[in-house]
Amino acid sequence: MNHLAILPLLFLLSGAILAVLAGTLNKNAPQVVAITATASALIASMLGLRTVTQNGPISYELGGWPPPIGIEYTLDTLSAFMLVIVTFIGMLIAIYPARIAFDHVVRRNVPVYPLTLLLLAGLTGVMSSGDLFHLFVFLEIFAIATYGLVALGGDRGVFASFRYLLFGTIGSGLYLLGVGFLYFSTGTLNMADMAQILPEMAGSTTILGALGLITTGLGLKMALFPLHIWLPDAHSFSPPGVAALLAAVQVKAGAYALLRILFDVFGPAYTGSAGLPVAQLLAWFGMAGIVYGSVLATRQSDVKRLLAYSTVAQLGYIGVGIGMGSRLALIGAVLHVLNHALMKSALFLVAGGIIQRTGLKEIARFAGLGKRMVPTMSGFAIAALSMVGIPPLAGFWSKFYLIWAAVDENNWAVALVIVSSSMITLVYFLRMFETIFVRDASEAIVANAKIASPTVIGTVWALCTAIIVVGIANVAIVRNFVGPIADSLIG
Amino acid sequence: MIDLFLDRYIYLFVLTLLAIGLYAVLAKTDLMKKLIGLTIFSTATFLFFIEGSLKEDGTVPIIDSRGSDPTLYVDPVPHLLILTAIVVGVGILGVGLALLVRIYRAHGTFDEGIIVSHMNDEDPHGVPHYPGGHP
Amino acid sequence: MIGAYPSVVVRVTAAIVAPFIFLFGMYIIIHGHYGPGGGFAGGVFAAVGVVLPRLTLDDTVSYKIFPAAVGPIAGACGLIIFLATGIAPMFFGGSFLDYGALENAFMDAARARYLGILVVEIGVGVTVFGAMVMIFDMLAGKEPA
Amino acid sequence: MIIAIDLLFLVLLIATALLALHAKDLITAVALLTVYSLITSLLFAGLLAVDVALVEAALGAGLTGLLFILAILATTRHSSERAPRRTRISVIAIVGSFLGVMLFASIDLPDRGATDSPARRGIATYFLANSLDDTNTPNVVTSLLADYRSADTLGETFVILTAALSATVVLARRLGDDHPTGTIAPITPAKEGDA
Repeated sequence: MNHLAILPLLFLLSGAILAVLAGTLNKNAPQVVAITATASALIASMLGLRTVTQNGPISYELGGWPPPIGIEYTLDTLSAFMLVIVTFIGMLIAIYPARIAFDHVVRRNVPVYPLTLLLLAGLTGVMSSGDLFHLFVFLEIFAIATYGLVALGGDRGVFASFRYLLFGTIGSGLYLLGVGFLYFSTGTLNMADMAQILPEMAGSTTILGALGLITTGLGLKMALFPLHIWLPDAHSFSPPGVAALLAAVQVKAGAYALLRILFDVFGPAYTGSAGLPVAQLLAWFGMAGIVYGSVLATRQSDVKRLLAYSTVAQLGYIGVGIGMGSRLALIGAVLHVLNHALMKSALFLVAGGIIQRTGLKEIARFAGLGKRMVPTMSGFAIAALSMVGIPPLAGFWSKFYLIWAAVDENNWAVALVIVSSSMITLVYFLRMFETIFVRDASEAIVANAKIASPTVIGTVWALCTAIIVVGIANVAIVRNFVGPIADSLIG
Repeated sequence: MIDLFLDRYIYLFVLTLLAIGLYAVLAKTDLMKKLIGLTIFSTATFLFFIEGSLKEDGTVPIIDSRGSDPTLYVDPVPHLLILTAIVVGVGILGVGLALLVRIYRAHGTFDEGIIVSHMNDEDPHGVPHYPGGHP
Repeated sequence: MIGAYPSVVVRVTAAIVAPFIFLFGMYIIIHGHYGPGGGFAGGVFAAVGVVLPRLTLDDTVSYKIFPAAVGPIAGACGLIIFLATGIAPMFFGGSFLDYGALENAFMDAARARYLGILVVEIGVGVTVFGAMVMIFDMLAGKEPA
Repeated sequence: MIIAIDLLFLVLLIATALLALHAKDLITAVALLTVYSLITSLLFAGLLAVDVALVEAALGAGLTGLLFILAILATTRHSSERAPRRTRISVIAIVGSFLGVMLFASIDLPDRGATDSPARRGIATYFLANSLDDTNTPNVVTSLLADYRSADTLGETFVILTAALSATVVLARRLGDDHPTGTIAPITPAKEGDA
């Protein structure tokens, strides 16, 4: 019995409880607990990733009951890979100063760190679960934690959170109905077990209906293009640390669950040409999302809102990758999950650093910041260039694989959309570069800005180092981790 | 046709309730009414599961003196799933109500249209963040 | 409505009934093995036993019996009970939550599972109780100081 | 299961749902919603799901109503619902397509009452046959809840704690927050003519 499949989750859950209790004693103790818990979870998931790549997937029987009866946790390369991303970003957010991460003066009984840990634990549970209903429970844990954290962003944040609550709950309701149809048709809830039963029932309208409901429900969680309505408000009005967490890892949990269920549970008998054209729809919606998000991002004046619309576009890339479904496309999609997590959290943390020293959010007023806050803004430059897709950086590679996959399939529309979206991204970041680095400071608050605090610079540069390393070591990452993930998804 | 209705009549009622709840969440302008609609929607989901757990000649899934023959009892698995879902639903409701209290403190109304126009008025850039206030 | 209720009949009745509701909640938590019930329903009943005095009696009385700060602590303690029960078997060669691995000379696996279920139900009941009182206190505007 | 009583309950469910959504006075709406949950709980009991019926009665009908009323006391009891300026075609389309999917899915839905349906032959048989031997627990729902699928229950318990913490974060007094908390207004009588 290899406990590595469950250790990250256990560290985060126990950390959340300890943080609640620590919060009643001392106002700074919860952050210490959070850093310790996320760091332990990061170490455990890295060990898990190493074990899995060497010895193959781990199947963990909770309660000692063999899979179809009990709940199974499966740690394979994909979930271990995602766990490393989640816990790494989570640890950086825990280190980031609470005052800006949560836009909140730390008080004893306002449990932001327990909620952050529960959010991370929910994501971890979604990514390790091998059971359809168990996945639903963890979807709800991270969703409810998100509603609370988004509401930290003042009155607008509260309203955005309420809307998100309505959409999120409808989404999980649809998912639950889909799971119900699957259970009543197959008599099991275990993913692997169901994957063996489902191909025999190809053509059943109940299964197709369940597929539609589950895809829509998870699409709402992942904010795939037509279902993204809640995302821009929730991400731009929440405090910087929360926004980084949401954009980097929270929406990815929906993407992960979709990937897992479409490929590992339903399989080609349903998603292929014979069944529901879910894959084609995902690709088309993904493309529409890329165009929509990129265009709207250019029209934003608020930096966090720009980043939120850019997230809509980046999720479109992942949707396109899942939709095309070839080996290269899946490599692109999974790689993009990693890259986007690093780049977008770096950008949000930079935005937090700017807010820490100047309180500014409108891009037009950033003039001259590049000369005042050199370490932070150089980190911004690296993350932004990676977003555009400048070669040695991480962001280049996922786009490269997606375009390669598109050309491989003669799907020129996808290639065209990705290239043009990168051009638009280049335009709006160049405009920001011009404001930040070229112009002189026009406002006193900028001219007097000090460099950001050490933890801000440290976390931003940790992410930028990761962006550079992932970019340079890309071949090794694809060969060792992402390639095997795509192979196992295709089957 | 009548047979089909007799077999599936609870399902049809559940569908009606789901539709009522979904319509209320999307179309009502009062936020409290949206939350009530959400409760109706999720309760209807529970009914769908429990309706499916019923079995001819089955009884309550508490093993009694008649022994452990599975055909004697109704399906307990949907019961467990719905127990979980009910608790989750109440949790979401608690958070939703807390959010509503905060919204009311800030805006003095539950009317979505008025709240949206408040927010657009406050916006320094004049960019409407909530076009049309839908849904 | 919140705080002392004008009618003395209501106040006295609530004060008399509330402890019994609390007791009934505990009974339901423990009785889950043999009949309908268990941690969730029982925890809610116990919470109602605390909430009823808050609705009808004076705040100084109801919050003295059960301070608002106890909510989060009860919520966390219940989960500690649950997690500890789950983690303990991992030291005896079982997997997480595998109470059957706790069997020893004094009890067989089924007995260990029976007791495990009982402890877990108690943990669930305590957490549900604490969380419900917390949500009530927040909505009633009585946050723990 | 007596079909006539079932039908009566189901019709009542739809009536209370519609009335709860229509009522101008929010306290009335919440009272109707509680009736709705209570009828659901009775239906659960009629469908032999006693554990679910108990929890639905305690949580759905009891606590939900209490929380709604608390929130209404802290805010307003008058619904601000306006007649929509126009029927939104998009909403009709969404609800319609949802109904379409649900009806489409029900075409091949196995007859769930029958003894040979897939759910009958699935994992449920194991639990019913072995619960007493494995765990000494006659109530199969309890042994499922706290043993076979105890990880679900662990998650669910964390959900409820998460919800309580989220509500705390939402409502806690924050520095720089001008709005005082804990302002619970006394109940004002509903205006004449309100539903």
